[in-house]
Amino acid sequence: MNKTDVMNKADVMKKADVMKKAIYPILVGLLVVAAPFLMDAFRLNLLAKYLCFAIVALGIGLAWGQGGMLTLGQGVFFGLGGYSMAMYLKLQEGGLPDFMVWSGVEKLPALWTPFANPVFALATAILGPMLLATLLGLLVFRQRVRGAYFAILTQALAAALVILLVGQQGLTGGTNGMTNFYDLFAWDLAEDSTQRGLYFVVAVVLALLYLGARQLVRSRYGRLLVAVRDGEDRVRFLGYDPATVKTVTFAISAGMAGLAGALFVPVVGIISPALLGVVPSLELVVAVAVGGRYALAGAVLGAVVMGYAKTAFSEQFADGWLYLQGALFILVMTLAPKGIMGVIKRARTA
Amino acid sequence: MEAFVNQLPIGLSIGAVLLLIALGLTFTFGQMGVINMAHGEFIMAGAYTAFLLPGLFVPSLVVAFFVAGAMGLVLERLAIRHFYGRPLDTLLLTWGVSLVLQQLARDLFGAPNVQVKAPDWLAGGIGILPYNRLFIMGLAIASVVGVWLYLVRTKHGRRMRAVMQNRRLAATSGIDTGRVDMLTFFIGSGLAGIAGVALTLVGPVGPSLGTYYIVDAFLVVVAGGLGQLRGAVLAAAGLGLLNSYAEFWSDASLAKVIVFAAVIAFLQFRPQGLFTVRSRALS
Amino acid sequence: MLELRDIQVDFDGFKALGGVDLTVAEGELRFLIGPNGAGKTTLIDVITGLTRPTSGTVGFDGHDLVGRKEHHIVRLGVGRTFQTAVVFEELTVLENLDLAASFRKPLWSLMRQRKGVTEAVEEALSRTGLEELAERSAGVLSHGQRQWLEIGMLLAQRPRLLLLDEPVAGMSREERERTGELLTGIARDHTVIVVEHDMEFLRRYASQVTVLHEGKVLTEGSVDQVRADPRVQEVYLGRRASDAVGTGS
Amino acid sequence: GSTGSTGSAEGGDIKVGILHSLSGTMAISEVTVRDAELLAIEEINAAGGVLGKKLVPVVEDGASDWPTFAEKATKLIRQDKVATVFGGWTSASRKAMLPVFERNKALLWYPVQYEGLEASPYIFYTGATTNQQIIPGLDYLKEQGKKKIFLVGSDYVFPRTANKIIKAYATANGMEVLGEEYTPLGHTEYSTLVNKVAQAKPDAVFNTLNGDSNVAFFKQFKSAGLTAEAMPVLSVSVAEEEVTGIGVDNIAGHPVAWNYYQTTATPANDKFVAAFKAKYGAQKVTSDPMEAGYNAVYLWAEAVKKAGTTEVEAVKKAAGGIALERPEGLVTIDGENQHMYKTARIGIIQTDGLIKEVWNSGQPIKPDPYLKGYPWASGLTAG
Amino acid sequence: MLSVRDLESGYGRARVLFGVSLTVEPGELVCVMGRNGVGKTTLLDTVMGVLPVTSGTVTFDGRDITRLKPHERVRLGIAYVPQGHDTFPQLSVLGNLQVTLEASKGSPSALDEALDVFPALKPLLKRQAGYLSGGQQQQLAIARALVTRPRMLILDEPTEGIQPSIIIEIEEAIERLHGSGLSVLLVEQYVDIALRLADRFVILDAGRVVREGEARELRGEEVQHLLAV
Ligand SMILES: Nc1ncnc2c1ncn2[C@@H]1O[C@H](COP(=O)(O)OP(=O)(O)OP(=O)(O)O)[C@@H](O)[C@H]1O
Ligand SMILES: Nc1ncnc2c1ncn2[C@@H]1O[C@H](COP(=O)(O)OP(=O)(O)OP(=O)(O)O)[C@@H](O)[C@H]1O
Ligand SMILES: NC(N)=O
Ligand SMILES: [Mg+2]
Ligand SMILES: [Mg+2]
Repeated sequence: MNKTDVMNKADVMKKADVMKKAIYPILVGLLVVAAPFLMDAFRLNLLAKYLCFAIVALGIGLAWGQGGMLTLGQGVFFGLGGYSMAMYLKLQEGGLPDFMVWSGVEKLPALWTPFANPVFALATAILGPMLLATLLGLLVFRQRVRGAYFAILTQALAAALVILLVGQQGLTGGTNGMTNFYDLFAWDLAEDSTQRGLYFVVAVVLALLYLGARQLVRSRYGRLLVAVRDGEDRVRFLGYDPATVKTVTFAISAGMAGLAGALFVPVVGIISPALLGVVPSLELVVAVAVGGRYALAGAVLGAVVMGYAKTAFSEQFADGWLYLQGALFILVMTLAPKGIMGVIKRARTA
Repeated sequence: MEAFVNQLPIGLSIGAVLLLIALGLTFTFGQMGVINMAHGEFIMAGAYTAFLLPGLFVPSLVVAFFVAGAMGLVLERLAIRHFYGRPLDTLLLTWGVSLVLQQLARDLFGAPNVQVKAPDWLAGGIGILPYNRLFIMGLAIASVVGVWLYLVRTKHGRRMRAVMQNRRLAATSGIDTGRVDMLTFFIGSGLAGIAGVALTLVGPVGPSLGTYYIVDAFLVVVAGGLGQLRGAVLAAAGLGLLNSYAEFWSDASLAKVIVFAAVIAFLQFRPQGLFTVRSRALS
Repeated sequence: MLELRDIQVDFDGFKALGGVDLTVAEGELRFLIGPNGAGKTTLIDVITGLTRPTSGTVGFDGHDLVGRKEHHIVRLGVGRTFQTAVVFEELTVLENLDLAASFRKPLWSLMRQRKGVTEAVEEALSRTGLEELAERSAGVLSHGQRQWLEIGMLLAQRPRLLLLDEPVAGMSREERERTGELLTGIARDHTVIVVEHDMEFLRRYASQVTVLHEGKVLTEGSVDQVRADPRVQEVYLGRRASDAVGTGS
Repeated sequence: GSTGSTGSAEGGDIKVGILHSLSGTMAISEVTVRDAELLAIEEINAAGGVLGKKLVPVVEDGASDWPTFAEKATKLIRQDKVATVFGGWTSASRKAMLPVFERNKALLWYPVQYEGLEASPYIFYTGATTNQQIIPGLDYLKEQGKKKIFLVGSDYVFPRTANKIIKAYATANGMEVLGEEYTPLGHTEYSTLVNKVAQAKPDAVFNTLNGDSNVAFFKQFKSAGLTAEAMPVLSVSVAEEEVTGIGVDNIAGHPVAWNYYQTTATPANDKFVAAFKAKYGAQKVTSDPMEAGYNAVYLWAEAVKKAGTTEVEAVKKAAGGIALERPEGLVTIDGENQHMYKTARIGIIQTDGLIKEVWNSGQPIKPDPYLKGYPWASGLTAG
Repeated sequence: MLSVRDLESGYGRARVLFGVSLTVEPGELVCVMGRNGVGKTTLLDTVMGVLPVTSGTVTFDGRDITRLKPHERVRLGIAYVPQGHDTFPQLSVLGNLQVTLEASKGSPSALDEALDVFPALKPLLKRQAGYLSGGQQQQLAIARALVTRPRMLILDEPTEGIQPSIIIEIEEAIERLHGSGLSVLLVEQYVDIALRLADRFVILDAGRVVREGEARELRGEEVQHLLAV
């Protein structure tokens, strides 16, 4: 068998694969479109929330699953996006935001003024996290900080940001964060129809990002990323700078988290430090691990499954749901190290 | 000025607490590559041990070592041993375990804090430093020396390091890696138990106890160079002092942020922490 | 082409290299031998930026390589293999080679999907005889197969200077021969430095040999000159110097 | 959520929501409030229920996470269609739930003392507002001749707002604030802060720390050789329950400000304490937030009886002016701001872990969440 | 001494060995040969218990050891030198030797004997093993196996990366040990060394034994041809 044969055979196999694999995207697509007709506004809203988390998870899947950067501080980027959006929403109401009133702030801080512009707010929500990630990435990846060091550093970053946000009550709403939003553009956020629309927006954004990320993973760059994950030092001797590769990926995943945060705020109606600290950041990584970190679909699936499981368990067993959540997670991690997608893949090839 | 001078022993005593909570963590990471997020809950188990043995403070240090050690042993056998070579995964796994243990404590001992009475001989102090702080410092030093002797002076210590450095080779060199793993995790967790008893002198004893210390403990471990005993000692002292002075000049929140920032800045110069093991091989 | 001047390397007081001078001309195939621990690998590490020398310069094409980052040095056209082959186990053999071949492309263009196989990769595949394994992941390769893959990756990069650290160690006789032929072919239009302990291999393929000993150049010359040198016999070849130790036949 | 009784048939039942943190850091405080609320529901059911129907609690876990409070509140309102919700502890959780209740026109009963500056038409506040706790506490210190005070608090909205009020009060009353320090929630290392306090040598410390931090603070305060005689620490978030965890040795002799203590001598309280201990164990203590939660259920039930329906607007309207003898004494709902008239009480922590009242306001104080009746407080709120 | 029957093993679902059988009689030196990737390392790893068997048995001294853990096999008197300069990188050279010695409960004099075989290691005893050169590490690896005073020695390409003069030493050492009654299972690419040392040889191809016989047969054209394919 010579080389061209190898290639041709691979091509043929791929085509057959594509046909078979197309079934799943179509099924998922149908489900997404049908969801508003299958569930009430409250449940649909929860689903939209899970999908927001799925966007963050997608970024984690990219950075961690593909690139080996275990980021435990993704909440930081999510939070930056969320706060940008929240500031815009708060300024929509006109007058001084409610929390400034009870915090004794008399004049709108200069930092806030540009956020009255929705374009600025949205751009900041995405570019702000990317910029921060680039800065951090350049700092740490150049110094070859990696593995557990990187993980714990990002965790510390999340903890530090929470403390900063909490401490600047007049500027950020402190522990409370920001809540009580009314309108997004001209739509009343309390209306079910607005929420349905938001759901579709989130779903479409997720789908687009997923396709983009998949393209990236399949490209040479994706292979390079895996190579960096498995042998960063060796990659240097192939003539690549791993720090750049990692930084770019980290920035992309941060941008995703930022966008997710911006979508989350109108959907859920609150942003607070509790959403971006160590625990929520870890929860999302855990979700990715459960879904299967090596497949992007696993990241998305994990976020939805874990989000749903948390809601369902806590509603059924207000007292003991943590046991179930913990047990589910520990079992998956122990029995299926590659997560749900790993199990699916094994079942498919067997 | 007096207040300023006082901050020095205070910083060292903060460092002693940091060292005590980070020691077991450093140990398990250094010897096994396991990042144990449930370490905080083993500390909590130590604290509850002291609660269950009222009036027996010193014996409870010993009992707590075995209680927390036994919990670690169970965790290792049931789950961790499936994860060797995947240290970052153990971080997530043990985090799940920590949540479950917290809730378990809530159900066993109730949600509110419980009372652990400090022994009378620890009341009072010298100058600004209370006896209980001095006791913690002494305990931290004793634990470090004990661990150091164990690692450097005993066969078991060397065996442990061999398993960590090359698991496969250790097995084919005749070392029972499974037993070494159990023992290592037992000791690392046991150290958390000791820390837990000591912490009852200065802090709350409740289900959330572990969560208050875990991030700080990690910072010490990172700044010290994962798994490096010397590093952990210096890092704990350094962070303790930095914390005490930063808080003195600003406030507790800012001090925390300053400590985080300092660690990040520090890693710019020493990307692998204070003390590191270099190796010729490509990772 | 390559000019090392007074290279010194100190590891916490241990002198691994104590002032090495080495000149390799364009298009030369130079063999580097010497006892275990003589500093051969360290020398390659210095040239490729993995180890920073305590003093000395590494002239390559008018650039001083000392202090440059590893990937910059690769971009100048210096490629190497490792004594223990390091490949990307999760990637297929083909992907390993493709990645090695693509390093000059800008990062953005890498984000497009790979279509087909480039000429450089194809050539590397056929020269290393790895066609059959092209779609297998590199993790399943045996010791010797990994070494081939590493050589293939080096070829795919089309460097001007190739540094090979014991490329035939652990290879079967047949494969040693294939490697030898390959090297001779490459050396026609590249500069190559090979570290080897296999004297039979040397006898067949080497012309110029440099002997390192305790971090210094002991002697330089043709294979026969070097083999006849009593100092080389003493520290390196051993008593049965003239019997073919480790000959592959 | 888990419903309290099985086979709750349609028609005969009224569902009510209970929403507290049963997991996470706040569980320490909130679990017992839930217990008190469940006790009230049980008692009301035993007495025949409300409008002839049994109350069925639907319990959800807020998990110490503010957005979760909002989510679970929505779930209780929209899916379980509960008649009202009793829940929350931290101000942050209340702020998160507020829009949910306002948009859905549903009712929340919030049982914890807080920082004021709020009066949502869909919330009833059964704990103290600032003029029923903070200001009486300050009056007490002033009366004791403590002119130099040091402020210590957790870093969030209640302590920060409370301290602003305290500073304004101090300025108006010739007191001096020597220092103001905040620590993150869950902070446990107080040696530096205690050093600062010791060096400042205040007459008293005003403590708005919340949760576990109190344990660390008092233990370390005591080990530093500071005593309740020389430097009393007046706390507004330390009740009977926290005393156990702090350790009686570490806190005995320090004053606290609340509206209720387990020792408060009223017939209703004897009944409450006995019932609570009977249900949950003799070693259990009762505290102000528990009592406020317990009251909330009775007050709502009374309003429903008066309105003859559980319909929210009708209940709101009926609630104004309702006055009940509660364990803390007479509690009257202020129909305007939906806060309660409450009696302020200063107590000293005793060596048995209970709190002895040393001062009270004599009669229930009219709630004034915006401190409109205090001229010195006029500059406190912008806008 | 050692007997392998119908051994099948591999990695996950990928089978590498297909029914390999071989025996090493007491005091015998058997050399396993074959091209790269035929399964030599896989065979040794399976014999040592590093890889699980799919089917077949391994017996040592008449005892079935198929299911024993690697360290249990070592304690029965088998020593293994894996392929590719394996060390405990952060232990000193001495530490490497000691830890192995202690694990097999051997006597300290064995340490000196091992060092006599590799005098080049003596000045390096205090150095971290991870910093040694490739050849130095390989010498250490063999020395480590020797300190356990095994009854059976399993070596996977022990001469790889070693300078000619020391290859001679290693060869002589193996010869000496073999002469004193040690059983040896050796994988070796240098045919001439194999020729000098082996009593018997086994040639593997694609996971199967394609030829075995006495050492002198190895000189035959036909066998040379088999190795070359
Ligand atoms: N990072 C390091 N720290 C300390 N010593 C080192 C380090 N790297 C190399 N050495 C020492 O430097 C010397 C030269 O090593 P090097 O690997 O260059 O030898 P080599 O000539 O390649 O030997 P071999 O033929 O065995 O591969 C050795 O004695 C080795 O122990
Ligand atoms: N970890 C692995 N996973 C899957 N397949 C593997 C793995 N390691 C080796 N193989 C495959 O098993 C076969 C035998 O490998 P093995 O290492 O036993 O060969 P070998 O005879 O020792 O070769 P060499 O002379 O190159 O060391 C090879 O074809 C290789 O591709
Ligand atoms: N309302 C409070 N105590 O947060
Ligand atoms: Mg070398
Ligand atoms: Mg092999």
